[in-house]
Amino acid sequence: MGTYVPNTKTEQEEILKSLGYTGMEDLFVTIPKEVLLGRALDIPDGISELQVKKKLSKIAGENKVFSSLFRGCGAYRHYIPSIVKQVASKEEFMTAYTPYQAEISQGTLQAIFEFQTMICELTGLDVANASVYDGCSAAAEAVIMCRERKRNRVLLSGAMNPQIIETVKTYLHGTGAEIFVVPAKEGVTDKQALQQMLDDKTACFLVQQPNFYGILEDYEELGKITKESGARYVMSCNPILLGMLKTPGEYGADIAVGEGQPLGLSLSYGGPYLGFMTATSELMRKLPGRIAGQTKDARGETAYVLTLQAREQHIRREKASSSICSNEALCALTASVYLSAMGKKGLKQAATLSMSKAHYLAAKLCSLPRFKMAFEGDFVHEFTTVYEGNTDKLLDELEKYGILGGLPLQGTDTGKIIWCTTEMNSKEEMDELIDRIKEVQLHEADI
Amino acid sequence: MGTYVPNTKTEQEEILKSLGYTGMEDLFVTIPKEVLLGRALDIPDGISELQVKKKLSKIAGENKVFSSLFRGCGAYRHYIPSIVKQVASKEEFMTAYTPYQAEISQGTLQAIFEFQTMICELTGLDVANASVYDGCSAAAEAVIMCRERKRNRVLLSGAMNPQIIETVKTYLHGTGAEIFVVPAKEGVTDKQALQQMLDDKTACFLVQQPNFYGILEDYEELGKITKESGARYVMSCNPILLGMLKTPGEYGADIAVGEGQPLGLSLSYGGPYLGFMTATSELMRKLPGRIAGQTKDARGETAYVLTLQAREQHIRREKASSSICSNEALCALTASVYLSAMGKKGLKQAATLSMSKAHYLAAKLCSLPRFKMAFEGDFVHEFTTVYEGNTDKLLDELEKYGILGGLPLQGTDTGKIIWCTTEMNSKEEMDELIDRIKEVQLHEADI
Amino acid sequence: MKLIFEKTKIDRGSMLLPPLDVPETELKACYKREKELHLEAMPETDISRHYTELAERVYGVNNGFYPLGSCTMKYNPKVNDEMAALPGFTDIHPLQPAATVQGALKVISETEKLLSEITGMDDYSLQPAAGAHGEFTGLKLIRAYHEKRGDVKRTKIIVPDSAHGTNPASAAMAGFEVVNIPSTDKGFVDVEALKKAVGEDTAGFMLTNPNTLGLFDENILEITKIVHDAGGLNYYDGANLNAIMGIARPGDMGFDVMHLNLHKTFSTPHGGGGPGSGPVGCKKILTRFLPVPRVKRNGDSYVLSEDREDSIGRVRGFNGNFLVLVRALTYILTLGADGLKAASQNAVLNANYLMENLKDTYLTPFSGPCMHEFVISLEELKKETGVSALDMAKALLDYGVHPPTMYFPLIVHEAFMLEPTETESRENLDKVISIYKELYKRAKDDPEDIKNSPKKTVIGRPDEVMAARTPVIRYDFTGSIN
Amino acid sequence: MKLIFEKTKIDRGSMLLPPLDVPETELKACYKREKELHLEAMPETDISRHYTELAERVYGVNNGFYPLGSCTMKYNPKVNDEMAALPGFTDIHPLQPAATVQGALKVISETEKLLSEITGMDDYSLQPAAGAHGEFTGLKLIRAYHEKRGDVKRTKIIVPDSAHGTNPASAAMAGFEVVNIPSTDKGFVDVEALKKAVGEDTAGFMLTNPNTLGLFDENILEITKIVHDAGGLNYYDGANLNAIMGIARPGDMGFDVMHLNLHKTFSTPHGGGGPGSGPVGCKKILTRFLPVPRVKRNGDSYVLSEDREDSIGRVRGFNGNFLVLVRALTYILTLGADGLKAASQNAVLNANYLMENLKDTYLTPFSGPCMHEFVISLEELKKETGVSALDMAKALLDYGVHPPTMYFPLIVHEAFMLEPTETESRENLDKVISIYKELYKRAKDDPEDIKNSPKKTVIGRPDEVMAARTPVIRYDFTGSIN
Repeated sequence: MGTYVPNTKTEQEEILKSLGYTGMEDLFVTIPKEVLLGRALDIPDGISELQVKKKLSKIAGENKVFSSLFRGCGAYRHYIPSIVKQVASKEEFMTAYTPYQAEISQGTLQAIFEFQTMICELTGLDVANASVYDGCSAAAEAVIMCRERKRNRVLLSGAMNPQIIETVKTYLHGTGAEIFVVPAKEGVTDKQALQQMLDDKTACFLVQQPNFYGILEDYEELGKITKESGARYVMSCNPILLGMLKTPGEYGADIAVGEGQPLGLSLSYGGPYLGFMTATSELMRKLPGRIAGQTKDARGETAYVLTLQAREQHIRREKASSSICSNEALCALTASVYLSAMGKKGLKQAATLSMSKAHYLAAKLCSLPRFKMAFEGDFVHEFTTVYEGNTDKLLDELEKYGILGGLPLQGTDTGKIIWCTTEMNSKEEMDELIDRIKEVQLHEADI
Repeated sequence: MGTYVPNTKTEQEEILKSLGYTGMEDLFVTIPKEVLLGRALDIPDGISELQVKKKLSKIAGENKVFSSLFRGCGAYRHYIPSIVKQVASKEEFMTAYTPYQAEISQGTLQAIFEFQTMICELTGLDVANASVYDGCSAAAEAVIMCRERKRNRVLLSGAMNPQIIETVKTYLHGTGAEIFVVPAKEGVTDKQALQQMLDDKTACFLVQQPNFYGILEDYEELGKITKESGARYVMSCNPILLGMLKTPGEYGADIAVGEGQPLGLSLSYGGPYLGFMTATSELMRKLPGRIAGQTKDARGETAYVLTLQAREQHIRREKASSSICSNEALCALTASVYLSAMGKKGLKQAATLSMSKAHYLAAKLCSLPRFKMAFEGDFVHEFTTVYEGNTDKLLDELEKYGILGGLPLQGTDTGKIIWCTTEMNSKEEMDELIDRIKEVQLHEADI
Repeated sequence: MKLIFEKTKIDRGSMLLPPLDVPETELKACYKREKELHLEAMPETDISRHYTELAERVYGVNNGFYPLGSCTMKYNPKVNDEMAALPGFTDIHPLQPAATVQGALKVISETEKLLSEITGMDDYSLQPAAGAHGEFTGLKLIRAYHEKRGDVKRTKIIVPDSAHGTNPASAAMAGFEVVNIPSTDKGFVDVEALKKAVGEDTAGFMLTNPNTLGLFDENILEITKIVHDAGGLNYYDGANLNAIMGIARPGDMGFDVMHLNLHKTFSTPHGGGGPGSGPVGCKKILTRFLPVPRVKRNGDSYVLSEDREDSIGRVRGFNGNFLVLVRALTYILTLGADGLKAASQNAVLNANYLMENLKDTYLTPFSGPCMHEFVISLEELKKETGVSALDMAKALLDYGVHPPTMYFPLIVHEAFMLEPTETESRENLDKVISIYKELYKRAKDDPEDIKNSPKKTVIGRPDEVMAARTPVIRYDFTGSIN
Repeated sequence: MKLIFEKTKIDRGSMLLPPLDVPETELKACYKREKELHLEAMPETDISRHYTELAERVYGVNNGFYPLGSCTMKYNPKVNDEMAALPGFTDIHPLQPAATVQGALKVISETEKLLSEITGMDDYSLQPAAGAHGEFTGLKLIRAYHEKRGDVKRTKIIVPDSAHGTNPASAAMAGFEVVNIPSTDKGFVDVEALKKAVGEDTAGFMLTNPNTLGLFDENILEITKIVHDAGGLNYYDGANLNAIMGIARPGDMGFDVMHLNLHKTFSTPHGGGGPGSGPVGCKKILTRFLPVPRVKRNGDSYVLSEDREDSIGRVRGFNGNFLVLVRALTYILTLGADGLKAASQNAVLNANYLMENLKDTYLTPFSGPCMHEFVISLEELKKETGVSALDMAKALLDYGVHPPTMYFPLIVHEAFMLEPTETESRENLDKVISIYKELYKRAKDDPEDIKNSPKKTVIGRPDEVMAARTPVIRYDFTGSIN
C-alpha cells in the first residue's frame, strides 16, 4: 500500500486509546450501519512509488508526441521559455490555497494583480479578473455579464470556434436566454445578417479575433453595428497576437475574453488552461470570479487583497453573478512570467514569426495540386484550405512521418483543413511537410 | 546572439559616456595590444533559447537509455524518490556559493551538518566532512590523510575497482609515496600477501566493501592484520548496503570512504557524483575539505559555520592537507534528502531487494549452459560470472533488445562479466534477460 | 515589495526566439495595434528574483500546518507532479486523433472508473474544471433529466442554510430557483422542514455530508428518500469526501449526482486558487446527459465521442484539466483500496485527536467522535476579552501556522473550522496543540496584544474596506512612466 | 530551527519501494550490521517542509545581488538546467558502450573544442571536478612534461603572494616545492623578483590574470617569456576569465596549461559549494599527458579511449561532472562568439560603472579602467570609526544583498573585492550604489550600530572560535534519543 499517512500503527493505536476507543471503526459509529460500505473498495490495492512511476510512464508512452505540428484551433504550441516552467513549479505557488489570509498570501495576490494589469494592457481594456477556467467558459461568463432584464438575446458569430458556441449554449440553457448564431459567409460573420438579428432585446454579440478559420474580420464595423443597437460588443482574442493586432479596446469592445493557453502553458491535451476576462470600468462590478486589489495595511504600506467580494457566491449565495470561485491562479502566474520574459518586443516577434510562417506555408500548399485557400480574408497564423482529395487519408499518411497536419473539418465543411504555424515550425519542417504531401499525392495518382 | 546581458545598447552607451569612454574597446586599454585577439572567436555565433533547446535535445536523443540495466561497477541505478529531485532543484540550494557568509547560509550549513551526521551513522565512524569530488578521489584523499613521515607505503587491495586504484596512483605520483597492489586471489584480497607486504613503513591498507567483483571479504581479519602492523585501515563502501552490512566502525576501520551516487543521484554518465569521507575522531583535523560545525551566535542561539578551517588551503596555502575547496554540496544535499525519505527501513529494504534479485539472477544465469560463477565468495547485489562464449557478441545482442547486460572484463579477466541488480530490476526483466540469452545461445548453436 | 512594472521600466530584449527563416509577412496597417503596450521584457535574472521574492510571500502546504476546514489541504505528493510533467502528457494536442492519444484517453477512462467505485456512482465526467463548475454541471444534469421526462414544472433546488455558498449560486446560475431550508443545531437537515419544502416543483436537493460541522447526518437515508419520493434528485457536494473513502459512499446514501474536488480529496495542488478539477459523477438514470466529449471503449482502443443526443453539451473547451487528472490518477493508484481507506481513517483520527486535546481549552460545541473536521467556538472568549475569531486567526499567523476556516459554518458564532487532514503526524499535531493553548492563554492575559496581530508577517492587516470602496485592480502606468 | 533528527524521532515508514518479487535471500549473520542506525524515515510532508525552511535560510543568485569577487556569481540560466535534466543525459550509465552514448561523447568533444578556441589552448580534459582539482591536474601535466624529458631536477613551482590559496596548496599536493614571490603594489608580478626566482629547478609558474585587484598585468608577455626561457611552464588560473572572453586568450599570452571554472565563467550553478567543474586546457606539448579517459574521433563516431601511454592517469572515476558540462555547453552555444564577447564587455562595463559611482565615497586604490572586478579599501574608515570590512559586510546582509569578497587580496587592507558580473542591469547597480552610500554614511554617523550588524538575518554573528575550539560536527543521538 502506498500511503502519505505519517502516523505509525503504534501511534494510531496510542491515539485511539487516548481517545477511549478500541479501533478505527469506533470513529465512524455516527454513520448509520445501513450506509457503511462493509467491504473493501473494488479497486486494486495501493502500490509503491517506484511501481506507480513505471505504470504512469508506460501510459504516457502510449501517447504520440509530434515533433512537427501544424494544428491550432484553440490550443497552440508556442515556445515556452525555461524560466517559465521553473518559476511556475515553485512549491509555494503550487501548494497554497486561494489567498484568503492576505498577510501570508501577498505573493499570490501581487502576482494576480500583475496578471490583471498585463491582461488589461494586452486587450486595451480597463479592468480584468484573476482568470476563469478557460477561454470557452470565459466567453460564457461574458455573455452572462451582458444579460439584463430587458436584453435577453445573445448573438454569436458563426465564424467562432464551435467549442465557444457550444459552451455558451450549455451555460445559458434553461436560464431563459435566447441564443442565435449569426451565420458565417465566406469565412466571416455575415454583417447583414447581424444587422438584421440585432434588436433592442439583444444583450450582446460575440466575435472571435482572428476567427475560427484564421481570418481577421472587420471588427470595427461589427462593433459599430452592434453598439448602435445598444448591445454589448464582446471579443474573444488570441493573447499572443494582441501584441501586434488592434486591441478590443481600440475596436470599442465592452468585454474581451480569450484562451490564455498560448501564454506559456503546454498543450497538455487540453488543460489546465486559462480563461482571461477584461472589460470597461463600467462593467467592473459585474466581472465574475476573483479580483485582486491594492490597498494599505495597518502599517500604512501597500498591500494586496481579494476585493469586490460583494459580487461573489460566498457572500451573495444565489444572488451571485456566478458560482465560480476557483480561478486558474497558477496558470495566470505562468502567463505573467511568460509575458515578463517575452516583453512587448518578444510578443510581437512571436506573432510575426507565426504569421510569416503561415503565409509561407499557405503559398507552398496552394502551389500543390488540389489545394486552394478556402477563403479570401486576411489571416494571421491560421488559415483554411480546401483539399480536393481524401483529407483523412492525407493526414493519416502525414502522421506516419511524425507530422500532425491541420485540423480536418467535418460536415458541411468536409474537405477543409485549418492549418496553424507558430515560431516552433521551422522552414525545414514546412518544406518537409510539402514534400510529404507531394509523395502522398504521387502515390495516390499511381493507384 | 543569445545573451543574459540585461543592459540595452543605449544603456551601455550611456554608461560608457558617463565614464568618459567612447566605446567598449576603451575598457580594455590596459591589455597589451600584442595580446588582444583582434578577431572574432572561431566558434559559431549565438542562437536563441528555442534553437539551443532543439539542438541539445537532439544530442540527448543520440544516447540510448536502457530500460533494463544490469550494470554497476561504481555507478548504480537505484530508485530516486520524486521528493529528492524536487528538493534538490530548489533555486536557493542550486545557485548559492560556498557558505562563507554564515548568517545568510544557515540552510546550506545545516544541510551539510545533517549530511555529516548521516554519513557518520551509516559508516559507524565519528566524524565526516562535507563531501569531496567522488568516491575515487575520496579514496585518494584518505590515503593522503594516512601518510606520515615514517610511513610512506600504501597498500591497495587488488580486488578493488581499478578506477580507485588508478586514481590513488595518479594522486600520489611524484609525492614520494610507494604504492603497492595486494594481489587478489579467488576474487578477494590475498591475506597472506597482505601480511607479507605490511611493514612499519606502511601508512595504510585500502579495501572495498563489497569488492569490485561483488564479494564480501573477511574485513574483520583484514583489519586485524593491518592494524597489527600499525598501519591505518581504510574501507571504501557502498552506502546503501551499509544500511544492512557490518560497518567500517564495527570492523575497526580508521577511515571509511565511498561513492555517494547510489544515494539518490542519477547515473548521469558519471557525474556529478559524491565522495564521502568519515574517520575516527582522532583523525578529525586531518580530514580534507569543508566541514560544517555547530556553534552559538551573538544572540545565544544555535548556529552553523564552516569550521576547522586551519586545515584548509586559503589559510594554510602550501601547508594545507589538500587543495580541495569545493565539496559537492548539492549532491550531499540530495543524498540527505534521499536518506530522510528512505530511513533505515527503506535503506535495508533497498539492500535486501537488490541482494535477493542478484541471487535470483545468479542462479538463473548459472542454470544456463556455458555460464558459471567466477568465484565462490558471498556476494550482495553484484556478482561475477564466467562465460565460455563470446561475451562481446552476447552483450551486443542483448543491447538490441534494450538490455544493458553486466560489464565484460578485459585482459586476463576476459570472459568474466560483473552483473548488478537493484530494486529497479523486476523479476520479469530478469526472466526476459534469461530468455534473450537463451535465444542468443540457440542462434549461436545454429551457426 | 515593488511591482514587476516598477522594477523594469524599459524593454531589455529577449533572446528566446530565433530569427525569421522565411520571408517576412507584414500585417496590414488597418489591423495593427496603435495603443502603446506597457509590457517590458525583464531580464531572466530579475524574473527569477522577482518571483522568488513573491514565493517567499506565499504560505503553502510545504511551509507548514494548513487546517482550512472543508478545503482538505493535504500534502501534495511530488510523484504526482513528476508524472504530470512527462512529455507524453504535456506535449499532446487536444485535437490529436484518438489513435495517437490512447494513453490520455486511458487516463480519463481509468480515472472515471476508479472514482465511480470510490463514490458508488455509475459514471463520471471529468470535464468540470473546479468544484463550483462541477456543481453547475451536476445541476444541468438534473435539469436535463426532468426535461427529458417532460417534467417541466420542477424548477426548484432545495439547499440547507448550512451549505457552501457555491451551492445556491450554482443552482441559480443553472436557472433554478433556490429554496433555503433551515438546519438543526447540529447542522443536520431539518427533516420536517425538508418534508414541507419538497413537492411537485422540486428538481433536486443539495447536501454536504459529513456536514461542515464535521458531523455525519444520521438521517441521511430518510432525507434522500423524502426527496426521491417527491420526484426530486439528490445532489452530493463532495467537498468532505475525505472523511469516508472506503467507509461509506454517496451512491449508497441515495445520492444521484455529485461532484468531487480532486484538489481536495485527491491531493492535487491548489495552485493558489486553481487549477482545480471538479468531476461529476452520477447514477445510470443521468449518465446519458453527461457533458461531451465522452471517452468510450471501441474494441481494444479508446475513442473520444462528441455524440450529444441527450447530453447537456459542452461545459468548457477540450477535455478537462487533464494534467490535474494525471495527478489524481497517480494518487489513487498509489493509495489503492487499502490506502484510501487508511487516509480517511487517519484524517478522522487526527481530527478527533486535535479536538480532544483542544476541548479543555476551547469550546467545542459538539462532542466526539467528529469526522475529518470539527468546529470550535470563540464566542465565549470574545464576550470575555473582546478577542474575535479574526483576531485569533491573525495571531496564529505569527506562529507560522495557517489559521483554520473562520466564521463558517454560520450556525456557530465566532467559529473556527479545523481540518488537519491525514498527512500530519502526531508530532505536528502536538506542536499545534501547544500553540493553540498558548494563544488562548495570551488572549486571556493580554487581549490587546492579540488584537494587534499579526506582527511578524510581511504586511499588517490590510484595509479591505478601502480596497472595495476605491478599487485599484491594476497598475496605472500613466502615473509612473515618463 | 531544529535539526532533521530532532523533528522525526521514529521511523515513519516508506512506501517508495515495491515488495520482493523473487525469493528473499538472507544475509549471513556474520556480515550483518549490529550497530543501531539512527536514520528515521521522515514523512514526505515533513521533508518538504524541512527543506523549504532550509532553503529560506539560503541566499542564492536568485535572491539578489551577489558580487563575490573572483567567484563570478553570474545568473544561472534555467535552460541549462532544463537541458541537463533530459533523460538522455541523466539516465545513461558511465560504462555504457560508446555506440550507445554518442550524444554524451559529442557533448564532451564539442565542449573541449569550444573551450580550446575560447582560451587559445590546443586541447582540454573535462575530467577535473572543480577549480582546485583542475590546478592539481594541470600541475601533474607540468610534472609529467619534465619527467618525460628526463628533466627531474625541476621541483619548484613559483607562485606570487597575491595568488589564491589553492595555487600553492595544489602545487604542494602535486609534490612540488612552492616558491613564493612578492607582487608589486598593483598586484602585478614583480618582474625582477621573478627573474631571480627562476632557474634550473623551476618546473612552472602560476598566475591569475587579470589579477585579484581586477588589473591586467601589463608585463604579461615578458613574464611568461622569463619562465619559458628558464625552462619552466606557465600555468594560468582561469578564475578571472570572465573579463576577457573574445578579447584576449591565455594561450596567446604565453600560458601552456590552465584550468577553467565552469561554475564561474560558464554560468553553471555553484550548488552551495559544488558540484563545479574545472576543465584543464593545454598546449600541444602537454596534450599527450592529459588524464584518461579521452574522447576520440573514430571515423564518423566517437570512442572513449583509456590509452594511457604518457597520460598522468586517472584523476577521478568515470567521465567528469558530466551534467555540469551539459550546462556549460548549452551556455556557450547560446551565447556563441558574439555573446561571449558581449558578456565580458558588459562584465567589465558594470565593474567600471560600479567603481566609478563608489569612488567618491569609498577609497578605490587603483584608478580605472578596471577589468571585471575591483577592490575598495575600508582601511581609512576603520581607522576613523573602528568599523571593519567585516562589520560593513555584516551590515550589508541587512540590506538583502550579498557582501563582496572580504580581506582579499591581502595586499589591500580591509579590502572589499567586488565583481558585479554582466548579468546585473544598471537599475540593479544603481540600487546597490545607493545602499553602499547609505551604509557609509551610517558607518560614519553611528559606527556602533554597524558593529552590531546583522540584525535582520535568521542568526546573529556566529562564534567561529568556539566552533573550531570545541568542534561539534555531527549530531549526538545519545543525548537526545531515549
